Amino acid sequence: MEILREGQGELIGWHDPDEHRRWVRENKSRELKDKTMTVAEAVEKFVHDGDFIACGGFGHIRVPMSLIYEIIRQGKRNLTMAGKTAVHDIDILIGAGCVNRVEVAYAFGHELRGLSPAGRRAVESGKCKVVAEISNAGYQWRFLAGAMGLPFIPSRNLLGTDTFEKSSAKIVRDPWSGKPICLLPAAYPDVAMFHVPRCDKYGNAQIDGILVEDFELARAARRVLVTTEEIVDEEVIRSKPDQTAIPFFLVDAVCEVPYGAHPTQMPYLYFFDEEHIREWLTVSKTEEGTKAYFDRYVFGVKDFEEYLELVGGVRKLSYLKRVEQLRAPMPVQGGGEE
Amino acid sequence: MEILREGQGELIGWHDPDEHRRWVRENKSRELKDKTMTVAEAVEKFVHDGDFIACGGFGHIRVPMSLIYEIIRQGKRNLTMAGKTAVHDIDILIGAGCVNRVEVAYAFGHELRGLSPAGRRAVESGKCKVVAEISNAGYQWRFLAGAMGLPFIPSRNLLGTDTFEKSSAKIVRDPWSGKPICLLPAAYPDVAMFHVPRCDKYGNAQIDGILVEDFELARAARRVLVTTEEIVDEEVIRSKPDQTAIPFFLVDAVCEVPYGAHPTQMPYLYFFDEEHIREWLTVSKTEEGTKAYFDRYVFGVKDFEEYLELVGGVRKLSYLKRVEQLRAPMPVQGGGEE
Amino acid sequence: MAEIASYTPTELLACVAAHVLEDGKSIFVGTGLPMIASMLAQRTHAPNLLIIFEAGGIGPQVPVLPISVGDSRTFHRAVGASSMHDVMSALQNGYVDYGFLGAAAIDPYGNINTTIIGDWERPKVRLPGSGGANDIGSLCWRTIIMMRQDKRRFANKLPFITTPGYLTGPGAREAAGLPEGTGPYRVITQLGVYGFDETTKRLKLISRHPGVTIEEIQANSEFEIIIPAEVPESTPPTPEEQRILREIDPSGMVIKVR
Amino acid sequence: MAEIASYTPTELLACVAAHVLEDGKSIFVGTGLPMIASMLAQRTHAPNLLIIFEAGGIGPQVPVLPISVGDSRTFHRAVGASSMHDVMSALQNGYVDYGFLGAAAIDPYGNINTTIIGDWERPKVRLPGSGGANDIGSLCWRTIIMMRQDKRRFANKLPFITTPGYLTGPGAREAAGLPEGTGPYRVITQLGVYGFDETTKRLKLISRHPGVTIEEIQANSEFEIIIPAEVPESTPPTPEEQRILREIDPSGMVIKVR
Repeated sequence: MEILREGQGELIGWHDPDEHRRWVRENKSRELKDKTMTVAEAVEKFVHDGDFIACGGFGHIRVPMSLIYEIIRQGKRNLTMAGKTAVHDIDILIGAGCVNRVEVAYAFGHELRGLSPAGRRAVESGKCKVVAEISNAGYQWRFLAGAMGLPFIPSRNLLGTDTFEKSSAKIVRDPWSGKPICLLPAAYPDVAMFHVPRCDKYGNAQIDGILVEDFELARAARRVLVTTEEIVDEEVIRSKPDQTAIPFFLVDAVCEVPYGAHPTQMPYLYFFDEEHIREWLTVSKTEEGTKAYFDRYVFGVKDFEEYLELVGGVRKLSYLKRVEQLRAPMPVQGGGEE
Repeated sequence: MEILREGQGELIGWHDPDEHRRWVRENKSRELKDKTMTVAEAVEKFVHDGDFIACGGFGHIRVPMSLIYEIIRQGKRNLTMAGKTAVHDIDILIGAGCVNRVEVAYAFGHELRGLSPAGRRAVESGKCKVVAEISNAGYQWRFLAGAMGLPFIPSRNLLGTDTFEKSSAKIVRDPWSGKPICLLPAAYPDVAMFHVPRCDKYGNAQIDGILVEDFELARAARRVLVTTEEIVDEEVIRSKPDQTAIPFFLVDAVCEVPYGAHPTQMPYLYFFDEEHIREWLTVSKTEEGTKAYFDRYVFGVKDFEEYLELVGGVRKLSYLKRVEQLRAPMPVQGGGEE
Repeated sequence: MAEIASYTPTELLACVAAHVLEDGKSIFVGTGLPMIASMLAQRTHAPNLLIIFEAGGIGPQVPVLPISVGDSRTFHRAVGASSMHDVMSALQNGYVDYGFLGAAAIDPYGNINTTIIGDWERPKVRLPGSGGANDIGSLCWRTIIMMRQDKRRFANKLPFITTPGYLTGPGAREAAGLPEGTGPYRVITQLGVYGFDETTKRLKLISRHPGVTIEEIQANSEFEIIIPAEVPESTPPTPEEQRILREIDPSGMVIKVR
Repeated sequence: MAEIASYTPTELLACVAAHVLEDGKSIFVGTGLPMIASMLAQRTHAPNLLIIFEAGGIGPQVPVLPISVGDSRTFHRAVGASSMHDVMSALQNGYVDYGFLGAAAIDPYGNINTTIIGDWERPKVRLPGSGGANDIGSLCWRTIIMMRQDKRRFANKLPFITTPGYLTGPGAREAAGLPEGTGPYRVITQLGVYGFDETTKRLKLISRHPGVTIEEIQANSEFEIIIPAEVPESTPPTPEEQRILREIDPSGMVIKVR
């Protein structure tokens, strides 16, 4: 199997599988123990300057925003982030100066809502560096390889494009068909963060609806932080074990954070807060506006509950619940297309 | 990436992914149409002499027995079967002379219940040929590669053993770590058969509890036959879409067969019929006994309902339900270990 | 020409795109116009169009226009709510007939750039990158591209090929290892509908929108577009289609209210 | 020696195997004795032993002894009911500390045969093959093998290596590409408990069961077993352990009733 071509992007988050196995053996507890802690404790304990981080969910869906705000609050620096259709999270982490390196499948855009002023400004000014390109499926499969404890996984995308040239993938000849095939290197993030509807105190987390790439990401990451709408009794999990997306032995911290995905969407529970997202997209057009945003919503509040009050409290959250459950009309927002 | 070693087992069920894609494009309908039919029709239409077949479930769990009996009834011949912890199904299909080639991860044994007289006799006499060896994870990952439309997938098992030597895998040097790694060729079975608790008439099939390798197998196979405890309204599926393990566009036939896994276990619904399994393991010690078994339970009945009456009818089925639901003690059976 | 005033350019695009889709096929869609075109097709000539979203939604009954391809609307009353791995694997395995893409710029072979303007190391404008576009453009059978056309966007050479079209021409996709028989099928702009020439794999005009001239079409492209002798006009929206579009997007999020 | 009559050989095996397991570790188990030993460990010194089944059951509260590793009892009140792909991936990724295996025959390096007796093409006896054994023996950190010992089963050379032990000796697993730091840890038979010599990776006696002599142990092996100067006796079952065993296997399916 000869190597036909090698992408020139930086290889992010790869480990020799033997080295990763050793890390898992020494650092991941198989014990059913209470892992509940505050968001502040979780970030302090498990997120370090220079880490390679990734969030569960997709775009503006099921994003663990309380952890994102806490990373900003604690002033973490030089983070590399997976741009795996990372949208709101990556935009504000770049805007806050926490993330300065990104491997991009999709970033710097807010889908229908338009491009990200903060993220783009940072990349175009050189403050944030794109270290490699990839696609959504490509990133997903990099995590799958990590979840499987493999050095790489084959795929039939990227071939023939500059996305491949700036990726960390390689092209080889498939020994069976004789055709060129792409090999994607595994990605093992240092920290993966998720927001879920329910989780027990041990970290058995369940997700309703689409999993996006959370199943694979949680299994590939070294540290897994879970925020949950509610901490449920172990009994709830054990009565429906096939709904568990992330079992406890993968999880390092469990934090109860109702509405923890705000302003992003929590399927079945609450809708995007379009008003708040629009506010961010508007104020982040300038450095001053960006700074003022963080002063108000991150540094100006002591925790996520105070933030929720600030963005509209019970009235706003009840409204978002009604919209999500199709009991109130969807708000209008900006045009454009992906 | 140099090839270090090649297994000498026969390559079963592999297709060039481009050839398989073409087959999918031309033969798999994306239309939401009624696919209900009888088991007899499903087998007649979709199982052909010489096919490479595989069953969902595991060992004696969730095995689509009504389809297995029908394959025997219709006298299909020269089938190759995936021995993916295939136990009761493969044993009786070999005993009936339908299957004469097997790629073995686990076969010819009934776990705790002991070895398979019929299967072993056929292999030891040369009537049935083992064409390749593999392991459970290995087979599972061959299906995963098929489900992903890939020619192969890497793995770190098989290495260094005769199981590899008699497999169809290859060993190459991983271009990242420089270490030897196994490449498992994809497996695309001609027919995969499943028994599920609920499915709509279009083929949207849901499974409760462990999926074993059904998710990957259904996506790798060319033809998918589903028998179901009940055909439910589309509404039932759409109200819980994250429980769908096999979406309709993968499925070619839907057959309503209550108790369709008998004498194997249907999780949450009914237990193994140990009495019937023991009968088979006893009578299949001789060719005559084997023949008499099929005369009685397959050729002697007109359909699966008549078979159910013959094995004990309502009383037996109610008992198996009570055992499964832990309302009656488990029957004792033979010793030994896996 | 009195007809022109009776529909907006976006309505026209949505309808033209819907007309391309066949019944009983599967499609990977993004948000915005592609989503609207697919929903329109479902409610008119293609009730059995299977819509799949890259984040895992399969065959939903979409109640209102989703804002994101991962939005809970994309798996509302779906037949499956799965994962990106599952649907991307289905795509790679040949189960997806059509894929809709947007583009910042395109070249004569249908290659697409959505990554940068300027230099990759220090871009003048940083765009979002591939997202699922490279996957869709690589792996679905037929790619449909919807974009704005002008001389800068229909470019001889792209600064970055994010998503493969026919690459350098006939046979190039297969030589690169991309699945056989795939590639861009249609490009739909505010001026017309394009396909690709069988022999050269270069962009070729199929229809021009009502009121658009061949000269306008060529003037809004840096490269030469193949123009057949006979070029029909695109079929304009019917009042019924316009009514359905208002139903699909009542707030005018994409189909701007006139 | 009056003690000998107070427990059966199977009870002894179950207890000896349970003693090997540590609390707070994870284990891949099969049916039969391995399952019983793991449940016994959970109910005695290792309440936090995480049991995983190869068909997808994770951390169940097993109500009665499962008959199969895919049996619904293996995911009864489990924390996860997943898939073979999921748990085999966890195994490959280093999450599984122990794995229990049976064996028809073993060689001095702990390699295992469960495939054939005789010739592969036309075997004298066809055994079930690897099942999950090759995966467990390749990928878990420490393999524990439970088997019957006699001169034919403790063989110099196997007709077929189904599952890797230390292959040809020190460094051979790593050279073959198997995960570093893995391999057989204990072999438990009706006569004693064995480990592997650090330097040679050959079978070495750790303890002999009560009443068993060194001579018996060596006489029941074709190859030479490394015998240290001091060999303690295995700890016999306590009445409490015997009581729990009867609770776990009330019908005597595996722990035959005396």
